[in-house]
Amino acid sequence: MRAVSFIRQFVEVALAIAIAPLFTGWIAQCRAWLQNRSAPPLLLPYRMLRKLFFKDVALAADASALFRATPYVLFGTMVLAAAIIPSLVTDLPLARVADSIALVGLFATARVFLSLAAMDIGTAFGTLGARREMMVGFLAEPALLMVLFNAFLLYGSTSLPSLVDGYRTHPSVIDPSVIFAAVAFVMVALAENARIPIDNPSTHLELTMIHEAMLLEYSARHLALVEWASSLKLFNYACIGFALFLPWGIATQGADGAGALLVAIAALIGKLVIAGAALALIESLSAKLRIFRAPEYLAMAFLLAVLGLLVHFLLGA
Amino acid sequence: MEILIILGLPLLGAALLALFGARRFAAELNAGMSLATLIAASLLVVRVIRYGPMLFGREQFFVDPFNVFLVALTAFVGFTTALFSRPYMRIEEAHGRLNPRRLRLYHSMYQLFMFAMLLALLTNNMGLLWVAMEAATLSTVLLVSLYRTRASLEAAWKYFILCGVGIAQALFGTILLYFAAEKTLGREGMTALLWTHLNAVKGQLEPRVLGLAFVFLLVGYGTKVGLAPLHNWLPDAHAEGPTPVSAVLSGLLLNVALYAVIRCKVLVEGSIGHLLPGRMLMTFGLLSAVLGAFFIWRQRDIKRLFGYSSIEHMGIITFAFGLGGPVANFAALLHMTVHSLTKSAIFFTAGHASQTAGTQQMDGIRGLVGISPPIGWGLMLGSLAILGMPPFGVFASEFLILTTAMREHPWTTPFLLIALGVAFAGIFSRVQPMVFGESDSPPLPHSPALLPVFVHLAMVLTLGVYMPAALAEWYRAAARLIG
Amino acid sequence: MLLSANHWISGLAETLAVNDLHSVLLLVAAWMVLGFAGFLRPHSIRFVARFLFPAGAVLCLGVALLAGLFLASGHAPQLVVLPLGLPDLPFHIRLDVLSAFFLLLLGVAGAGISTFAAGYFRSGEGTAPALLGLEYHFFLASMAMVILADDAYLFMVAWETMALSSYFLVTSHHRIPEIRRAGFLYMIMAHVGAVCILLCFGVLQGGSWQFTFDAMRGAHFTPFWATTAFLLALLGFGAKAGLVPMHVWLPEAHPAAPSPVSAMMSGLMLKTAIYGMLRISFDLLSVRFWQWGVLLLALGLFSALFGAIFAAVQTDMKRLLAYSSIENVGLIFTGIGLSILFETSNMHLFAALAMTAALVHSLNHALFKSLLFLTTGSVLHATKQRSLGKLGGLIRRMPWVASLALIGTLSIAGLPPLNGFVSEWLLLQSFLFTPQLPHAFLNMLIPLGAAALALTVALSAYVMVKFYGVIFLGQPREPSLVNAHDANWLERLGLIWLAAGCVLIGALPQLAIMAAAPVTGKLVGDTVRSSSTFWSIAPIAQEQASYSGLILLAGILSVVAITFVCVRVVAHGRIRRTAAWDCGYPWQTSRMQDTAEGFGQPIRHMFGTFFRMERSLPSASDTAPRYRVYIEDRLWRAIYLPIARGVQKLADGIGFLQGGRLSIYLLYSFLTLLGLLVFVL
Amino acid sequence: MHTSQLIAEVLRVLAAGLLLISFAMLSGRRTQQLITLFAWQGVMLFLSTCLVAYSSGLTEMYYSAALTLLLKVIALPWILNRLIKRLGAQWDSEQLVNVPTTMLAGLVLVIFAFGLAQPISSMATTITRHTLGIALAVILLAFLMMITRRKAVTQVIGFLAMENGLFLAATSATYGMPMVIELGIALDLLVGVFILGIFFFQIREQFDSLDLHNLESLKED
Repeated sequence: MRAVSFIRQFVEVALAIAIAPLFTGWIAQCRAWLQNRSAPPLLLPYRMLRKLFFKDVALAADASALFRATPYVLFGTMVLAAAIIPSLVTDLPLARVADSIALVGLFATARVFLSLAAMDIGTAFGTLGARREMMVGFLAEPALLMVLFNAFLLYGSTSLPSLVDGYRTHPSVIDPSVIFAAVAFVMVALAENARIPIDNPSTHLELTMIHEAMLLEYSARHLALVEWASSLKLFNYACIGFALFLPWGIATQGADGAGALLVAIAALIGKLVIAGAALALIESLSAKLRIFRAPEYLAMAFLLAVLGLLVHFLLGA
Repeated sequence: MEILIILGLPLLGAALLALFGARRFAAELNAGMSLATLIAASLLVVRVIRYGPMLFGREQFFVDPFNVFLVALTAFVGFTTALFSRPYMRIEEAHGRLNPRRLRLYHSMYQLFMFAMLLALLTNNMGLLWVAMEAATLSTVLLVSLYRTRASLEAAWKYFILCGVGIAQALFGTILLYFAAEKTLGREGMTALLWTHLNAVKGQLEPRVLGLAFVFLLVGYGTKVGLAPLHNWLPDAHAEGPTPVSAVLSGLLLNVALYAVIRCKVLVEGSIGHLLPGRMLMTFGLLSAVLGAFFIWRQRDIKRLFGYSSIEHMGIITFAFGLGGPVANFAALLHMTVHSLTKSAIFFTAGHASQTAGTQQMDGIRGLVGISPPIGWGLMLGSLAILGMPPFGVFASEFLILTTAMREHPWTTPFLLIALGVAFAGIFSRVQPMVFGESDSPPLPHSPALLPVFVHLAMVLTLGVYMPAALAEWYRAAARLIG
Repeated sequence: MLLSANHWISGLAETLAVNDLHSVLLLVAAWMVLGFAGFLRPHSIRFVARFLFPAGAVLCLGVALLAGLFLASGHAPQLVVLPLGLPDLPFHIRLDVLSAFFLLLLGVAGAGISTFAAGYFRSGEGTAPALLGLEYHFFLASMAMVILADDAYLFMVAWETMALSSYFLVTSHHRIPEIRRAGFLYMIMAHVGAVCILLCFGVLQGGSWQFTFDAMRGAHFTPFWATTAFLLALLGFGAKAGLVPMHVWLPEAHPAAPSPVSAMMSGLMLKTAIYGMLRISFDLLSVRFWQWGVLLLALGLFSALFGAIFAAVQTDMKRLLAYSSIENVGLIFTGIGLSILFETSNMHLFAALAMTAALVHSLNHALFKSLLFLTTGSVLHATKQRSLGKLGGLIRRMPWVASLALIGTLSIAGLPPLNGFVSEWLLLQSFLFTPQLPHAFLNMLIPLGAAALALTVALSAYVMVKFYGVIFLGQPREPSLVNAHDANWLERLGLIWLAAGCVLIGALPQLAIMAAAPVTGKLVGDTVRSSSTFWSIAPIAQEQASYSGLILLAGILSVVAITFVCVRVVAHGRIRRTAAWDCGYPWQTSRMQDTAEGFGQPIRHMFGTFFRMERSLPSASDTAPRYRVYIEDRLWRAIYLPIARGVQKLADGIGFLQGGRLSIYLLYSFLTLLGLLVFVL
Repeated sequence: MHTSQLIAEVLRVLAAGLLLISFAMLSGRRTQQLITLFAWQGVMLFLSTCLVAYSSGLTEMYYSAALTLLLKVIALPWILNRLIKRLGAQWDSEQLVNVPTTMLAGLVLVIFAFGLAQPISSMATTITRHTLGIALAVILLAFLMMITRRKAVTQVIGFLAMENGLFLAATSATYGMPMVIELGIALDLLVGVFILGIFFFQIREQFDSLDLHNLESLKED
């Protein structure tokens, strides 16, 4: 492990933290265009964060320490996740710390903390949101695991960098199972990031919302951290998707030098732009499901992932 | 010499108590005579340990490893039961269920019963064995009907008729045995009925006759063992007789009857081979165990409950003897010992429990630990012991029996599993609410002296985790003897 | 660095452990002495609880230390023969790596539990203190003897003594009918299971009187008999471990017991069943077949899913934990099943991986399940409430218990960087390698297994959020909760000990893996490579999968710290306390919070087929509308009631055999006689 | 030789008579009558025992013959008669379960008994060997009688008839058991009858009848 790889690690994390809100903003803009509304400025999320950071926190009277600690924990886990996912380079020192299963675990930790925090105040909506969030979670998490299992079957590893390396070194065959996995992954990503059709990030109609319902009691810097964390989460999911399905441009083992890094950054931004547009498109085209339909949707994703595995055994090597 | 003492003491006791049985000191006298018998028995035991098996009185009596420990056991349980019956019968008398005349009858018959059983155990003569068994029946009949209630009379009547008929079959079997034996042994000096001689020549005895004889002997003595479906007298007699009588019936009489069966089995096996008698015993044993277990499930009367449990255990022991072989026989002998100790202890506590509750109906007995901890824990521990919970000795024998059965006749294990499981559920579901839970009656000021109970349980516990070398040696020798 | 530490430990072991077995036996004997010592002052709770129990805890530590040293030192198995038991079968006692591992588990968790119990037991509750102490310490001692026994008889004696002592502990509040019922059910299942184990030994015995495990190891069996033995063992130990469908007693008995006892039963006693399963299927039986593995796998996964689903719909906090025990036992059995699968197809490394997962999970479960049961004990004492519907907001009244319970919750939910995640990670890893099995059919099936496992793990997180959130967070659902008090210092000490264990194994899982390594080496002939660096584990190969709890923990903490500092530096720390906003909804009461039933709703909705449900919905005209839902286990009606009914029927049916008519009785004898005569004719 | 053959003939006739009497008891209705028949059985036994004693020249057989005469012909019938007179039970007849079927069953039993005894008696050395089958038949018939009767007294008579069968077996098959045993058996029998006597009165005073259907309260219900 050389110093340079630590530097790259740092660059990657810093980049992630920096451009995650931008990605969110970009998606919002695309949605606005697609729904031909006048788009909000691209940098709106940053302004939002800045404003929130300098407000006073209005904290519910009997909020416990858990409630106050949670935003930091969320942010921390997401940053760590960003450090593990090979968005730019595969030669990441921290990637050995946690493979993809641990990554799923990290997301779960974040989810559990958020839900607990939402239950802490004991308001009707908070607990409602927490329950729904956990429900979505315990169906989405195994689906994600199955997607990763699928990737493992292809490249024989659970650590994302080795996956990318494996993909790059292998002659890039499209295994039929990958298609199933990809669809499943997209569905999971939508669900996990509180997007339509499971949840609507921009609604505040209490009875339908999940994610927002949990944040109702948060304000100011806490809210800022939570929002930032959720945009980081979205960014992370996008990067996982890239690593699994379109790992082109990522600087692999041995490909050192600033050149590769620049290429990687460029590729990443390009992919993000496309992905954001695609996400906005999906959201605009699909309608939000009733909350009772959510399990069916997620079960579908889960089944697709498992089906991918079976397909791999039936057709693949 | 010891033989005369051992047999003489109870006889003397019977005579004395027939005279003084109604006096205040009768109970003490009863206990005293039993103690003397116990001491004599232990002397005999010591002597046997020192000099090995021996014959007495023109070969009419003999002591070998098989019967010596049964003699000791009988004398011991006889003594503890006498101890227990002293306060118990006093209370019965105070409750007005007995009068001095009945007590006299009770005491003298008790001693006579002890005499009959010791005779049955010690005699070498199959005919005398039969006479002793009959005498044991006759002496207990009047004990069962001691309360002179309708129920007790009915129980005694059934007991008398069934066992009388059974014992008649046994006599026919004995005659057939003699018939077969006299050809080889001749008629002089009654050697043709002496077990030792028969055992010596069993190879030459006529197989057909012995097979026939065994059937009659098995049905005859089996009735007294309480093997299903010949068992019907047993629960009634246990439930309706006074508790000490139930204790000695379960603890001793069944053992002695089984002892007679096994003595005959040894001879018959020698002549017609292992298969037939073994299979018969196994079948009877399994049937009794399973039937007993299912009958346990439906009991409401506490003494009836444990009467059926005696049937179940006798079934298990018979099954083990049927299996044969050193391990199974060892286990069966051990089980005989621990069963009679445990079961008598249980009957002691059950007697006190029903005395304090004023009923033998189990629904009427509640929260004994609250009323009197010794009774409660005595009943709980006793039941756990009889249910084969380690470290009590019953578990040791069941362990050996089950493992041997699994090894030699796996097809029998499902039946044993069912029997044990059902019996466990049946007894435990009854005992738990009797011992635990709320009770409406207040705690007893002073609990009855339950020394015999805890002595018995302590012995059973000891046998479960540690067996004295001498005892083990007897068991082994007896097991070899039985083959 | 790790290796050097290892050397150092083993050197210490060499010097210290002259003969561990003797010292262990001494400690076990000391437990029994403690048990009897209570009768010196039978009614003084201060003497028994405050003095004897801590002493017992110290002994636990001693046992754990000796076992750990034995594992580290790599001694050969040590044998002792006591002059007790049956004449030709004295008590054989043996300490080998497998026993040592489970002794370690017993000691570590037992120490915490005993410390807690010292503070927990109050006077005037249930049975007399002395009796309680006797039963408690005999429970400990018998579990140790089960683990140490080296012949069938001693094993069975210890096994049943364990059942007996725990039964008396469960029924220590025997005046409550439900508790008596639970105790009865427990006793029945325990006894039937024990008989099955007994029969299994009957199959295994090497010949007449050959009941020592050595003789059994020597014996050879046809596949049929080996399978019979295995199935009997599965029945027996499964019944004790609460494997579905032999689980019915568990959710009744565990909640009924006083909390430290629940902790011991869930945390430790279930593990003795795991131990027995391993001992018989891997040590005593010389042959194994892959079908066994499939069976265990199927049963384990089903139990895990079943337990998680039922835990999710419980409304009693201790029942919830009991069902989660079923889930975890299921996971452990899954690991064993996989291990058998791999081992029978000669993939020893993967077999070792799966078994390591099972062993580590046993250890973890012992830690966090005891921790959680103990916290419920504190809650119970503080609030007198077991029903989730009457709790809430305790994090403000009992901060100690709440924060320690949080650790337990996160661990059992399988979240990094705590210990629950480690074992589940290992289990998933071992699932990943199943495709290399030589059975094409299994290759198709096992991904489904992996899916079920993933679902279970995720579901357990749901369950634990419900558990923690409803008990400790939100508003108190009963006015009486406001004067709930925190645990006393002994209780805290015990909880802290266990929580520390959770964190430690979470951060340095290689400690647990090192402890398990000799066991796997002995049982499946290979050990998981713990990686070159001391801070991370890579069971198979670095590039395939690696995990480092320590760095993860450090990373999260440091990032959180940095963020905190930055936020404070850039912005400010001003806080205004106000009423909760809740979308400006004015009149909120604690009844408006989501309830335990509410949390169960999605599960009931999705997995309805598992339950028998009875719902009473309020009608529009109800003056006091109330929503009741009653959940029942289908298996109870499907399996157990029919058996009970069948026995009842038979018992009723045979009544006519004894109709009271003497003539009929005579007829029986007559027919028996004739029958036998025909038989010999 | 000649005499021995004659004796054998007579013995066989006596045994046949015994069997005949058992059938008569099986069908007998009144208690009084049953007791008389029982006494006749005793007579048959006495005669056959004497003959056996004479033919085998065993003196102790004479003793047992005397014992039979005393016990079975004189004492027991007398006791029983006194009993039933005291209990006023001598006239109460009882409905048998359908005499013909009982008879048929008895017939089957007899055949069965002969079939059973055939191989054994063929190997006996005594001149009385063929009576073994008859003895067994008598026993089984007595058993059947006990099953079919409903009165306590009649059951007891059946019990005693069974004893007769046993005795016949003892004498015929094996020239009698050793004397000690004989005495013991006789003693037990006597005591048994006395106890029965006591019982009758107790039952009588409790149930004021000797019907056995009073004694059916102890059962599993």
